[in-house]
Amino acid sequence: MAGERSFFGPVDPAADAGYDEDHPKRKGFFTDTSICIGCKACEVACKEWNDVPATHFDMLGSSYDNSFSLNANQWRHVAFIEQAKPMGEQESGLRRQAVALGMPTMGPPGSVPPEPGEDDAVDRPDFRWLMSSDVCKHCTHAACLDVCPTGSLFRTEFGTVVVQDDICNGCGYCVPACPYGVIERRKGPEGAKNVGIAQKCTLCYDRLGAGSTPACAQACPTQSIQFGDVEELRERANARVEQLHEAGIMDARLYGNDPEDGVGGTGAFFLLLDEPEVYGFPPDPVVTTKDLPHMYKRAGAAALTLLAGAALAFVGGRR
Amino acid sequence: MGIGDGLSKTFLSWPVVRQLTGPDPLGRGPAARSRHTEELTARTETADRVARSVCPYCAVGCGQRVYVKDEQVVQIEGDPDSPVSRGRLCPKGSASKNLVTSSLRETKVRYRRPYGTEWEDLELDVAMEMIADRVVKARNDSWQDLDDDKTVRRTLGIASLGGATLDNEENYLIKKLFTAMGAIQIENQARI
Amino acid sequence: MVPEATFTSYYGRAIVKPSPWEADIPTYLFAGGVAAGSSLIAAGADLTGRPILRRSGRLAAIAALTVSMVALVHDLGRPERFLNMLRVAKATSPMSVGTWILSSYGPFAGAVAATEVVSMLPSRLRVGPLRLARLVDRPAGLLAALLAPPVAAYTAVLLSDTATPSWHAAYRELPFVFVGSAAAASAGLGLVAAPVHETGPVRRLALGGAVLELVMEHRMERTMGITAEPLHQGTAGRLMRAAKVLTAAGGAASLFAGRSRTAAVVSGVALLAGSACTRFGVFEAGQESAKDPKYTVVPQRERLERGEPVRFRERSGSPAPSPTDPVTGDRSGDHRPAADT
Amino acid sequence: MAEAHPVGFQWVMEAKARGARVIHVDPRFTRTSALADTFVPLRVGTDIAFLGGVINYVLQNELDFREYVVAYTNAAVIVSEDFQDTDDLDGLFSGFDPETRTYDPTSWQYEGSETSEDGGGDQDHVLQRETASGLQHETHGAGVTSDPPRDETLQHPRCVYQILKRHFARYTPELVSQTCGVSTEAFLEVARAFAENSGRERTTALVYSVGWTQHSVGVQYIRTGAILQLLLGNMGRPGGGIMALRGHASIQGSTDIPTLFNLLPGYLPMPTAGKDDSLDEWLDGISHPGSKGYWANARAYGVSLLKAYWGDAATPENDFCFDYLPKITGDHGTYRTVLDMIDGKVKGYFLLGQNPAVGSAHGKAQRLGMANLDFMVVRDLFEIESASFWKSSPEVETGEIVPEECRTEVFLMPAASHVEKEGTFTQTHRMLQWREKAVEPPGDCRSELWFFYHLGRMIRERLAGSTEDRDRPLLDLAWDYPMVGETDDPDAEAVLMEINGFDVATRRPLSSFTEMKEDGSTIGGCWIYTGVFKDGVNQAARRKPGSEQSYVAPEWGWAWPANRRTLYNRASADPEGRPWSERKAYVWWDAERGEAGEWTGHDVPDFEVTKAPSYRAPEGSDGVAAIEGVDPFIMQGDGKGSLYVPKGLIDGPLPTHYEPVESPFPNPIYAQQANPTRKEYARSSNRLNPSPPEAHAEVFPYVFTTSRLTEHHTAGGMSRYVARLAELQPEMFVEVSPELAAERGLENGGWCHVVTARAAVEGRVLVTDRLSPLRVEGRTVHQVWLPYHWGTGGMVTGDSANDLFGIALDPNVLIQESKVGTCDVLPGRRPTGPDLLAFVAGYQRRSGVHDDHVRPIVTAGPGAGMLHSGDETPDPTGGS
Repeated sequence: MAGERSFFGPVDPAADAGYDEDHPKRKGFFTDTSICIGCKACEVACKEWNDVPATHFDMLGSSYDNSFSLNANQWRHVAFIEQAKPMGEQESGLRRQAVALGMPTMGPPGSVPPEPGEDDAVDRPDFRWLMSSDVCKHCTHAACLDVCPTGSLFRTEFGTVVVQDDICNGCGYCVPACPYGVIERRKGPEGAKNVGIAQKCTLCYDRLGAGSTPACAQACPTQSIQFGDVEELRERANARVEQLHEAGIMDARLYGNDPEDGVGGTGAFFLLLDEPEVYGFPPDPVVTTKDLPHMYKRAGAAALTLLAGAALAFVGGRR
Repeated sequence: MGIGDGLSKTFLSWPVVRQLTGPDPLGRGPAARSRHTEELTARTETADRVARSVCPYCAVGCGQRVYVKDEQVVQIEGDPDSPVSRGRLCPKGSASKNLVTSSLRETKVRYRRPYGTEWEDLELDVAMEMIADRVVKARNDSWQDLDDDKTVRRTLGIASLGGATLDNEENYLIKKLFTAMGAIQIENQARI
Repeated sequence: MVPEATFTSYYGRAIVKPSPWEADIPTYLFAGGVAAGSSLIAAGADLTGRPILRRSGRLAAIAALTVSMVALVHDLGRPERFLNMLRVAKATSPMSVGTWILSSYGPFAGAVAATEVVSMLPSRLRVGPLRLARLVDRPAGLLAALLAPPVAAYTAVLLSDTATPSWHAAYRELPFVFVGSAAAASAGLGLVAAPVHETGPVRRLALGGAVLELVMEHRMERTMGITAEPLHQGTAGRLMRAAKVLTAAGGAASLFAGRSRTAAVVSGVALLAGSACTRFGVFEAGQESAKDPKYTVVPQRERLERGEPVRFRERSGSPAPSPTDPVTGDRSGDHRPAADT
Repeated sequence: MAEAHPVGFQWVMEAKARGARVIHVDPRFTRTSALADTFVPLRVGTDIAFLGGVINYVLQNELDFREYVVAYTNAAVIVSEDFQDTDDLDGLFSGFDPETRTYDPTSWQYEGSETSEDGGGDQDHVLQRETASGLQHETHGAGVTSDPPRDETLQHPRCVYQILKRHFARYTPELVSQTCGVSTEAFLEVARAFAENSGRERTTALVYSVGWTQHSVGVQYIRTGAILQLLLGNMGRPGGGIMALRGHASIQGSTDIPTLFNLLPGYLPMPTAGKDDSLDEWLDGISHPGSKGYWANARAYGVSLLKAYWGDAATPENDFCFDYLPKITGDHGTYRTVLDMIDGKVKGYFLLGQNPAVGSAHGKAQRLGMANLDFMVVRDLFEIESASFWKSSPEVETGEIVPEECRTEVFLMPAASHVEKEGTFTQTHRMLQWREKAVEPPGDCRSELWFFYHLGRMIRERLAGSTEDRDRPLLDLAWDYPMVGETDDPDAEAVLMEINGFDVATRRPLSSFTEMKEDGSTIGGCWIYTGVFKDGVNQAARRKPGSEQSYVAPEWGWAWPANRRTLYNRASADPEGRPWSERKAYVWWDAERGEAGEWTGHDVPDFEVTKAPSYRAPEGSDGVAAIEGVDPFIMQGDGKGSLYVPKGLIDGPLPTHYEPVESPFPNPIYAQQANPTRKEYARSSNRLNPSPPEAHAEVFPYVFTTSRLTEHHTAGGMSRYVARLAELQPEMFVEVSPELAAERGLENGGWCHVVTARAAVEGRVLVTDRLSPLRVEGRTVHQVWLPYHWGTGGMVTGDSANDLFGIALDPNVLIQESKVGTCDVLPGRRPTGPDLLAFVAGYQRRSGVHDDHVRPIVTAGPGAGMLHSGDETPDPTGGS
């Protein structure tokens, strides 16, 4: 049942949306990017199950990311980040290069003969390759759902946020509402299903109903994507961060796991190894409807101003 | 009566009414659910049968479950029972349904006649007869009983490449037939 | 100005998505404003005996409303499902709220436009039920006028209730900018349509609307921080500059509109154009702010650097804030920076 | 591994989570490196130097698992005093004949067996090279003396251990660093980790992908790994071993039941004319009478196969139709065959789920070969490049193939997919897994089983009544299988039953190859697969959930031989039969079990179950009886792991570092530059880039290598035609380091082209820190990486990286060197049409690989500088 925290703050979203006491536990994803191998099985498994069309056939030149972003035709998106930073204790091997052997140069034309001290130049900074599979966050306070004027977007009994394809009329309001840029109106390709309506991850709502694991999590070879009860996943995530810290990977941090954050915590949350924006996440997202009551107040005041102004214009004109 | 009932049912199922009368005044949850949503079922649940299979790509040998509905493959996913893969699949394995149901698949024999510039259609049985004729002829034309006085009983006129993507039973028959035929340049990816 | 911000992003790609809306939506914002203002003017004219102003107001309102509805439906990905808007009534959705406001306002605006048309018919044709038109004429007009201000104001919430940086950050002032713009535009239309002797009130409304719009827009930009930038750049920048010039000029010209029909027309046209530019400019600026990750990252990052992330804090000792106002900004520790998006 | 075998990589991640340390050695930083604890980049083609360095580290510091080494390997065996090592001969072993570029291995033999019957004297290395005899050793070593002289103290200067120590002494950390471009510090870190994580309590696993085999010294790469793992006691033990990650669903199966020219099922060799002219000669050549081990029963395996092939027609009187087997006379490998196609010697070509126009080295030679046939049958799911070479290959653009002038008749026969037929795959773990048929194949799509059965039937119908001797093998063929399904498919289970074998009289399925008979009373199509139908049950179809059985999961599928999951697992116990440690217990001797004790454990013991550790072979015994209780390597002629290989390898008894065939560097160790015994087809259509000591190597200053991407599958036939995969990696690209990009003016996202003496291939540029220049032999070398998945067909097209390679083969198995070559890299797109030919010709001219150019292959010893034009005559068509 709706209550004081319906717009902000920790809450059980399914209960808040009116599901009765015995609704299932909230389901979600814990994506541990520290073990992601960037294989994109999640992208493919998702598209196969959900019949999401393939549309993007251009190489982007951004490491191995050719999927660009989460969008109507990409409900999972694997980010690839090549960085001049060390990965904890990992020996990338790319830092320490040449050992000066003091041997005479015999470089063939075409290769630059090493100058004195070039060994230092070859000694590059350290390196790591981060990969991370992004997905709809299934926010506790979901702006897309709140702004949807048709009730197409709804909260399921699992606490997830799902578009009802038969209802959505493609108003597009959910698109700018999402603080993560997840949901999008499907533009094409021609002949694909659901063109013109909003599309995003459903956390495989149909599979959940059948007691199955969402397609992406089932496929994930290294269990970087873990599916389960959010509460349990949060504990698992905390333990994992601790473990990584002990292993010297001090960069490890969780993103979206805090029920007190700007969106009330997310159903799909992440273990990251750098700042969120490095992966294309907003660093401190806030659900826009948190401010909605205030907005309504301002709009009410503005409306009254207009009414009063008009009245004054006519009344004052009596002179 | 019937109409009245229908109307009242329709009215009562109007989400606005459900919002006003139920536990979901904001219209976020139960009140907003559509009939289609209520009827949603995973197609793995409605499949007619499930075949236990193995991924056709690399040599890890991940288990697959192939769901069939109305004689069409409707889903292929990892088999959680497999001790090899524990239900997981890589992007290629995950694309298996796309592989077997791809619209680019050839389902008709295609024929290119000598010096031809385009594909032509050919009936399967005709193609088989033509191939059998050509094999017999090529074998006869290139038959070799002796090589430098040594008995060889073979043909060097027929070669084959492939097998690493095929079944053991298929490789067995391929090797058996070609060997009986005297064809020896039978090779596959293991040489490459 | 805000100094050039340094920030990190993923290959410079956008974080939030721009709305999929195109010119339909700013057209709708503009036309909705004109409709609302015109209904107010028509009601005022009706009450104060300005028949031409009344007529032009009523007809302008229904025309603008029609334009806005067409634009709204056209913008849908599935126009045939327009009626699904009435499936639910969602207080959390400004678009749903707007739909219901329009659904309430529309029939009255339509009815009063119909009675106006009936009144224009030769009396021999005003037969049967048409004769009843007189009975509903004024009540319908007044109800339309009462429902009109929300029509003009809600569109600001529509834009602000998003993660689009330059829209959300503007949420305090944008309703005032939009009602000012609506007043100026509809008054401008009145100036064009009605004879000078009937335009006294609309001249005042024009001036008031223009001043309100300009003042609040200025204030808005000052509170938006870095997200004000898009209002000054590119197409949006040009539109906003044009809007200011046109609105200021229109407002100034309205001072002479009582004396000169030409001045009235110039003022009216300038105000209409200014209002349109404001709507298109604000719209465009928001779209641009969504495409550049800077406007999403920088304000949030600054918040974090200050050690003031947006976090829910239970008010100590006091159980709950008022149910009608669960989240407004007076909670301790609930930081509300100028540009939280 | 994460890159090409992601699901297998889950077990690496699991191990890592439990504390294992993951080290990745690769020319470039890959998805695997990203998750490894340590990444070591090295120069392509220097793996023997690297691992040789680790071996040296182990030996110099005496870190080997001595008890294991003495008991289970041939470390103690004394080698002939005639043996001379590469150190003595500047890169050659004793016995080298510069004329034929092969060795007489007599001097490599164990002491006392130089002149014995199974010594080196009868070995013909020229023939063995031609017939890729190394492949026969997939299951076993070449026959060696079972009882050579030993020095268990390992002090004898000519014992294997001491030879090994001397041989690898050159591979110092400094040499490794200089050769591989690896810092001594990084190298030592790996060496230490290897040694510290091996022994009684710990094991180290060595994992390679089959790029390792695609070198002119590929077999010796793997030998180096094997030596190291034997020294450290990591073979036959849990968590140890050498794991080959193979790349195709049934590539292991198609090696076991080979579609390979030199093998018959179960690694029985194809008979060679002049050597195997009778059944006895053929079988004795396999069983090496007098040797230890299971090959002693080769007669039963061979006869059962002949019975499976020719059924009732095969009788003891006619030597079981042995004469029906065609004889090989040398190299009939795929590359030899392709060159023969170019020369017009081949009439018909079948392509079965394989796309050599993209996937084989020297794509141009492949396509020109196809264009010069009478007919070609392509069986595939899609219209792959090899089917449409006559209209869309790059040679059509350059004018080298003119459709109107190309006579090859092409049949593109649509194939059934893996869900449209039933049968077994054998994957990289030697496990057979049965697939159920889900649906009927669409339209004209048919399985290979259907195609070949019916093709055979139709051919036999055409020959019926023939009195030609040559047609007897076809007419007498046992070609009678029950039909199933709507399309009349032969019953795959019946075929599997034939493979398994059964008693002819009772048709009782055999449960083990030990039940096979020499008298023709059993049939069996592949002896190592016997047992897959044990008890009449299709064991490959077993699917007991992994969660309901032990971690070895013996009840899922069936692994050959005899459902053993880890080969040679007797070595997981000490000589007395006790586990080396409780932590690493796997298979052990339980004296309480059975009548007089039995081997038991988590896996099926790879040993006679009742043979006690204390068993010693009676004097004069051979075969299985000669295997003693402490001989875990039961397929080897001496029951021991071979640190040193006196027989069976063409290029030497020990691995030694040779430069790749194309290298910008002289061999830093020896005057012998590259593998002197390699197979090279020197002809104008197979130009190889010059390497030291030849001049003009500088024309191709960079080193390139290729490999797979996770998103695609080999030649792209199963991925570029699949939208979901095509979109993930939609364009051909070339990875370069920022340093090389700066040197050559390459821009990320822009175009570049890579040039060799064969071709120029273009792709988009991906500038990445994952590649870095290395310091080798005192100078900087840039390495370039290309994926090889693209061609002209499919949803996403691009140039094919394999076009860049020439053909040079490992002498043992005739696999091509297609993981390393030299090249030039230029910005922008390559020329097109005839200009492309002129462009490549310009490079050939400048690098001196002109028309009658012949490379010096032997660069050390008396034959140095000798030209080997005799290896191949210039092809008549002139080629490129």
